[in-house]
Amino acid sequence: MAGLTLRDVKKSYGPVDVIHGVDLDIEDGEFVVFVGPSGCGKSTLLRMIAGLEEITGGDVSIGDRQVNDVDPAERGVAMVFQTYALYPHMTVEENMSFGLRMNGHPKAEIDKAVKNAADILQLDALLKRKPAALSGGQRQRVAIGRAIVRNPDVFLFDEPLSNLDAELRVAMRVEISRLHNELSGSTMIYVTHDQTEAMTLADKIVVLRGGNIEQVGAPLHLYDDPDNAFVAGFIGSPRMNFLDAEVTGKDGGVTVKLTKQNDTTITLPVAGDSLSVGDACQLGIRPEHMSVSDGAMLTLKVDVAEHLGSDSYIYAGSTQGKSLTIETNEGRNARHGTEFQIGIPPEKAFLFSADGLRAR
Amino acid sequence: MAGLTLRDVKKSYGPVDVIHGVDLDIEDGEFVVFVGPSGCGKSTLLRMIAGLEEITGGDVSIGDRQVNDVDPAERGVAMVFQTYALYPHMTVEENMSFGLRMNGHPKAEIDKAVKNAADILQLDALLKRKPAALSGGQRQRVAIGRAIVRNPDVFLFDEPLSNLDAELRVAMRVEISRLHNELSGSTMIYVTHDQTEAMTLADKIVVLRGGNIEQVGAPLHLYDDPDNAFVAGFIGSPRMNFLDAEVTGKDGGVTVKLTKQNDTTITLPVAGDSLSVGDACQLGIRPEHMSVSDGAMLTLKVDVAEHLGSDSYIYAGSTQGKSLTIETNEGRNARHGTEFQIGIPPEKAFLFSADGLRAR
Amino acid sequence: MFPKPIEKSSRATQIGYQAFLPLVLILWLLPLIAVAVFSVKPDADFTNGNYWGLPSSFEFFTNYGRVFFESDMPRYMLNSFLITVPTVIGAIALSSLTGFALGVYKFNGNLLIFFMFIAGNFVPFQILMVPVRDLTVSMNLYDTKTGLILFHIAFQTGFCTLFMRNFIRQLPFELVEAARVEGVAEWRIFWYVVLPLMKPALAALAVLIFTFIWNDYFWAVVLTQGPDAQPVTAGITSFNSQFRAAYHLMSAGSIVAALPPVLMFFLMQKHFIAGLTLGAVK
Amino acid sequence: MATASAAAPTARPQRSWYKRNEIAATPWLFLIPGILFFSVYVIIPIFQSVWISFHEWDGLGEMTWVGTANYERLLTDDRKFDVSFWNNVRWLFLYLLAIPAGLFIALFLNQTVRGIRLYKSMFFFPFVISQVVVGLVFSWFYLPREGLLNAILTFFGMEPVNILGDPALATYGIIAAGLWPQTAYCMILYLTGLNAVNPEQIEAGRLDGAKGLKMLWYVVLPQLKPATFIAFVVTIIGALRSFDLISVMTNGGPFGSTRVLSFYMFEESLSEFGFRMGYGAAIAVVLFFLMLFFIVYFLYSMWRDEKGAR
Amino acid sequence: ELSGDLRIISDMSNPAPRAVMESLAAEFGEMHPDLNIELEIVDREAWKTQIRNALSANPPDVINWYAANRMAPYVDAGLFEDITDMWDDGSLPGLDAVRGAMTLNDRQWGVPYTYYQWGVYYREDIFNELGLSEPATFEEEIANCQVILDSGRKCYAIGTKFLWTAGGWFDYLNMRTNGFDHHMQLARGELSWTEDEGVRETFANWRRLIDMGAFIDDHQSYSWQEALTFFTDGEATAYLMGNFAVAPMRDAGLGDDQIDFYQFPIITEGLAQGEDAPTDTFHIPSGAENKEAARAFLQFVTSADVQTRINNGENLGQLPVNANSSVDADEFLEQGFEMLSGNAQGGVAQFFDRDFPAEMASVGMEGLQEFMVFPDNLDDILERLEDARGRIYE
Ligand SMILES: Nc1ncnc2c1ncn2[C@@H]1O[C@H](COP(=O)(O)OP(=O)(O)OP(=O)(O)O)[C@@H](O)[C@H]1O
Ligand SMILES: Nc1ncnc2c1ncn2[C@@H]1O[C@H](COP(=O)(O)OP(=O)(O)OP(=O)(O)O)[C@@H](O)[C@H]1O
Ligand SMILES: [Mg+2]
Ligand SMILES: [Mg+2]
Repeated sequence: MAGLTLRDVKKSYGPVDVIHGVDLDIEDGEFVVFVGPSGCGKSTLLRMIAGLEEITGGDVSIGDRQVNDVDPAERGVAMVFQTYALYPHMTVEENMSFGLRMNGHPKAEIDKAVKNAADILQLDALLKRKPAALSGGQRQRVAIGRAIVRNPDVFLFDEPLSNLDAELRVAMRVEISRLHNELSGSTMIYVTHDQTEAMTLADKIVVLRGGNIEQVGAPLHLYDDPDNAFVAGFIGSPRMNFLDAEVTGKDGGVTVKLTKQNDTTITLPVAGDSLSVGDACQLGIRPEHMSVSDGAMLTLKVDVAEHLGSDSYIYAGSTQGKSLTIETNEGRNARHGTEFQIGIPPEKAFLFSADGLRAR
Repeated sequence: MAGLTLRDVKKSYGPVDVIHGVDLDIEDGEFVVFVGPSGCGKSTLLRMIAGLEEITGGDVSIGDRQVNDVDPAERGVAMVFQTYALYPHMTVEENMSFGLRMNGHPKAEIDKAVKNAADILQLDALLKRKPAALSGGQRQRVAIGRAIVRNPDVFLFDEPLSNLDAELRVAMRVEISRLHNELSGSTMIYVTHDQTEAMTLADKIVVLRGGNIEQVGAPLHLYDDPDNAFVAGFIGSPRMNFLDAEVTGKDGGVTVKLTKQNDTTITLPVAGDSLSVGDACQLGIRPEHMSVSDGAMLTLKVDVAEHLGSDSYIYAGSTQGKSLTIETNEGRNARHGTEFQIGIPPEKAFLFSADGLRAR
Repeated sequence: MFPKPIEKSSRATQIGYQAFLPLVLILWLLPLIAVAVFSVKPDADFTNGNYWGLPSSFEFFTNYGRVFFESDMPRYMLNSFLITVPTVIGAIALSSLTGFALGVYKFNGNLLIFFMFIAGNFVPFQILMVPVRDLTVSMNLYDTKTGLILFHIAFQTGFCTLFMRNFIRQLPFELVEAARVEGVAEWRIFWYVVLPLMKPALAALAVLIFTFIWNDYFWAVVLTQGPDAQPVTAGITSFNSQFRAAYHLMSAGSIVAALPPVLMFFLMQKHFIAGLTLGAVK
Repeated sequence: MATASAAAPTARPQRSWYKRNEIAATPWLFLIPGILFFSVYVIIPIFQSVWISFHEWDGLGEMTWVGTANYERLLTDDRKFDVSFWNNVRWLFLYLLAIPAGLFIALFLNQTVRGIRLYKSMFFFPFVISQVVVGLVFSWFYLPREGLLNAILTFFGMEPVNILGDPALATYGIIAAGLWPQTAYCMILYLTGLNAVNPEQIEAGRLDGAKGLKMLWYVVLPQLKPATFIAFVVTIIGALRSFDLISVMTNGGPFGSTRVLSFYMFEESLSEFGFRMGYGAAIAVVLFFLMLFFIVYFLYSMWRDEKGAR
Repeated sequence: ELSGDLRIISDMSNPAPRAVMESLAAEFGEMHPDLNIELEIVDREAWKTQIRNALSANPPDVINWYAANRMAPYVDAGLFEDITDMWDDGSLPGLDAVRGAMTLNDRQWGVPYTYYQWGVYYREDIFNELGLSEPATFEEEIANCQVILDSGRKCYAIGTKFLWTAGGWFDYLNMRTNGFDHHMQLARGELSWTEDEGVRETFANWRRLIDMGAFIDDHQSYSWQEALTFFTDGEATAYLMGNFAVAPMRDAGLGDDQIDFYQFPIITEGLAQGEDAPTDTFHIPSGAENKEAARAFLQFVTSADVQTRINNGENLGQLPVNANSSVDADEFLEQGFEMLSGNAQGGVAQFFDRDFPAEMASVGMEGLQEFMVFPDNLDDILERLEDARGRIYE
């Protein structure tokens, strides 16, 4: 078992820089999730750690060993691919034992490792089947089993659940989480662009954008205290509402008026050192934090209301501004066209300067 | 515009019965969603309505016309396929007008119909492009446009959003809903296995299982008042928890003890005519209805806690029973292994007899 | 990618590979290169035993001139075109019909008919020789291009049907269903929906059949004789007997005969390779 | 909206028979020309050949029923047939060498250096050229004195050989010539197959520590199975169609040692000294049964695949 | 006056004969302006397998073929037109001497247009250099050969790829060893290949040459034209061939002082010498469309002056079949004519593949080729020939 260190890691494909110098420390036994929009370099980073892509610059160390030029098979990592990459011509058992067989481990040891992994993942009944005869979730489990068998220091997952349907995805998510508890001590690095997965699985989330790290932190830390508008928008579902605003006063907090919402004013309890009166800025408020009773009240008209049972999502706009999303469990009566009032509680709102940085 | 009636509709492929005799009335202008697990016959039913599959038994009528043997083209239906089925070698405009052109409609009329559809769907700018040059969402819109152009009595959608990614799916869902408002009066039948779509779009949901209708009703009606355990479990996300129980008393409601939860007893305000003391039954409670303060209290230990920001999902079990899911917005401190108490409010719980029927 | 991409190996390996490639290629094509060199040599080189050396003089025009002006080669070439082109068109037309029928419709016997085409296509064609020759003779088509064309079309239809049908199978069936829902007649579906989508397959097949037919020798010998109707493959043997032991002329003749399919291959390379895989590997 | 209502079905008068049965009738209409052609020129002739093979017939006059006499002579005392048959067997086995050879070249060329596309197509070249030309080229290559092969052999201080003149070697010499284009064919099949190999599986293999030959054997080859299958089929067919090369390179000689069944049947059926159509047909039928083995195998695998499909 | 189409298929595919044929067609066309002549020249070797096809399917009006027994399959199959009437009614003056060669079943089936002697063509210059003279007996022949071999050359060029050249050697060796009559008996299937002592003797004589290494190596890989280079290069000093070989020899640059000709030497003393003098012919297929024009054409090519012209040294370089023609003043033609008219008392044979039934010839020549390469296989070969004899003559 081992931690992992990236120091100024860079990657370019020919003239194109894809990773711009990433520094990251991962503790032994941590579950780290890389998130970010498509094309931001998550997979590339993961594959550099695995040794499947060459490292253009910087150092990758696993444990205390610098592994830049070490063969993938010898880094002590195991990877679970998005498409599982099971060998279709081998049975589940052969798939799982393939790595050990290739490296000449004794048969007894291999059998034991396979049995152990099969136990953990409840694959015993499937050992003699070929991948084609398995369901998506079972294939996923075999792919994980193949990783477990090799008893690696670091597990790497590249969007392992994105090929599963919604329900199965939830189930497998829980299973992976359980697995991390069971294999306590294994370091896991997990790539996804599904932020629910990130929130629920991670000890630590790494938010990437365009080859740079935007923020690193525990999931709820990112949710509660994002560094910038990008992270704030990316973490949390439904997505945070952003409202155009302008600073109108700075005493005892920052007072802004919402320029597209009838100039409604609201005072946020933040210092806002970076802002001066008259600056354009953005106010962020999560759909679930809008309140019928509390804070600066807006008058909106329902575009579409979706009722999911306990919760409702209401998409509503004022005459001037773009549509806001409101999540509420008291919205069952909202219908297209009705007008209503909703408040922004100042203590739940975030303020971002024009360049997207959080004003605290 | 026309309603639709199915009377004892059956379908078999050779010896295999796929649809076992379905009766269904769809009002003119209604938005009906077929849901059900994979393979339950949703697509088959839809394709029988479209005329793409033969009807083995029973009658399908559109409006007042029995259409069992009518050509697909002459049923007054239009279908939007899961894969959109756009003709890749034709521009958007040609795609939309193809059906009319082939049937010899005058050019002026065609142009008008296309223009009208393009307006509704904001496709004007794309008319000269080929499908390959469109994004997923745009293709989806063209596919719908092609349906609109034919001005059908009934629109048929077969999982039209399942090829889109999560974010786009939400957006298109809202758009389809808006479209139904705009084309007020068109009957729409929509197949999905995503229950969120079903909940948010439908006027009426038809829940299918294994070729039979389990329940028909408005979305919130199904949520609030499911007829049986299958529907209760299928509608609502996360899925309802089911607890094994046994009837212990029947006065002033039904009293049950939860056999796998330390025989905790709880009295539900239902008549329960079908149940007698001693019967095994199941108690259903939705994750979002579990309460920290209210009802029959259980002691559970956290297996996995997922924190999504405002809400948390807690998967927790007692020593005896299977794991329960609890949705709460006050669970941030739950960690693997901690014990806690949670209550089942009797007025929110459902009772199902051993054969899965709801005991009211 | 397997084997390991060379750009991930050391510089020396890369250079080694780059240098090795042309060498191997030359070895691989050695016989052809030799013929090409033969074809520009003067007669004297052969009498002097200079078979494999460089040409003592460059006789391109003399040699090829003789091929074109002192033999029937031009006629044979023309025949080949007149046989190959109609065959390509005919076989493709027939097989797009059969391919469509077999690929789109479910009916009893579909698979059976399909298998009939495949099996017929793999039959050693010698077994057809006697009856087909007879048939051709009795239709008064012996030693005519038409006789050869008709047979080629029929025989190639087997292969083309296999190819077309598999290709149509790969097209999304929803396209056909969408058109049906829109009330488009079946033959219009074929013409307006399926055929345009088959363009790549048509191109690939056209190239493939062109080479097959151009290179056919057996049937040319069985069904035709003489420069009236015989294609260039048969012509080349007769050309060669005219110039027996005149290696330079035989080479030039062979090159002329081989050129059209080679050109075709280079011009339509993409389709050609696509064709091989489409048709064969499904 | 309302204006477009003409698109909705209007009157539905009595429809024609075709209209009513459009879906059932159309495939047959589409199939008629193809089936007609194919039957007349391929299917029926197969049966005719079998019929003819029970006769003695010169192609002109009356056919005389001789029962299985042709086959009896063929299988009991016809040395030419024996030679041809065993040569066919040789062809079948040795021709299969094209498969590993093609794979080898494909692996060699499966890189992305500059100009590789051109290289690939140049390597494919021999396949495009007519067998007549290939045969000619190779017979010069083998020429006993002037041939390039012997030039090379003597260069390395070895004895020259007269491959096409030696009955023990001639068949192998022709097979080698046939292997040249066939290898190119297999190569291209494998190249496209390699293109389709799932890169993630290769990467998984790398993580699992499979390298070089092990990777090839355990991970890559299994994925190339479809390509191998097709290569196998086309190679077998090619092996049985070796007529062109033989007739160009040796004309069956020396002293008939390079005859194969197809060549022999051609000789018998259309030779100078009389059309032995019946005897020729019998040879063809034997060849057909040899091939039937593979046809059935091929159809069976197709059928297995089809079962899964729609 | 002749009209319509006249389709001719000719196998005169070597350069010189080809030119002759083309000029004949052109000339005949000029004589008959309304006649449209279509001339197809096909490969001479290929024609041997194509002829039957051509005769039975879509037959042309005139074709080339060979005299004697080689006509038999087509005559028997009714594919050749009976033109006895032309021979009888005097339409073919001057051809009486060759009528026999065209006769089968007492009828005539075509006309000859040329014939030529066979014999040993040798490099006069090299003979002179080595001090050799034309041998008259086999022993002299062998002695000469030994000298030639010692000088690093081969005695005989030969290319047996198309088999028939070996037939020439057998013809001569057998006619000289056992005589013309024996040879013809063998051809008619009256003698056994395995039992007959004479046949074995012939092969024994042949084997003496083979064992010496008299023939060039790898002859089974060459056509006769390809083997000719050995002769022109001086690597082999003699070539047993028909007179048609002279034209390509001259084309290759050999002057008349470098080539000369002698009659095949005597082996068994006292036997009258038989000679091969194959006759090439024209026939009318029985299915021809324009038989009238075809007959006219046959008359035309056999006429005395046409015969004189086409057979002269610049054209075919062979002997005219018309008695009224003159033999060109060519060293070889004169010698040949003399030999055939004065020194072939044994008889004139057509050639192995014309005297033997076609199928026997085919099996036989394959065996002869094998014998030349593997003389040790003789017993096996003879058994095969005997086998074939049993089947073919019936
Ligand atoms: N082989 C390559 N050559 C050139 N550019 C590449 C290559 N592979 C990836 N890239 C580029 O590198 C960037 C990062 O790609 P990467 O696959 O890491 O993104 P990602 O974050 O995993 O996206 P996704 O969520 O879509 O998987 C992208 O812009 C991509 O276009
Ligand atoms: N052509 C067919 N032949 C035999 N069985 C079929 C055929 N088509 C469908 N079925 C069977 O009919 C049943 C219903 O299929 P259908 O496609 O309607 O399911 P579905 O509800 O649409 O599922 P999904 O959500 O996966 O699309 C399935 O069990 C399927 O296996
Ligand atoms: Mg990725
Ligand atoms: Mg479906």
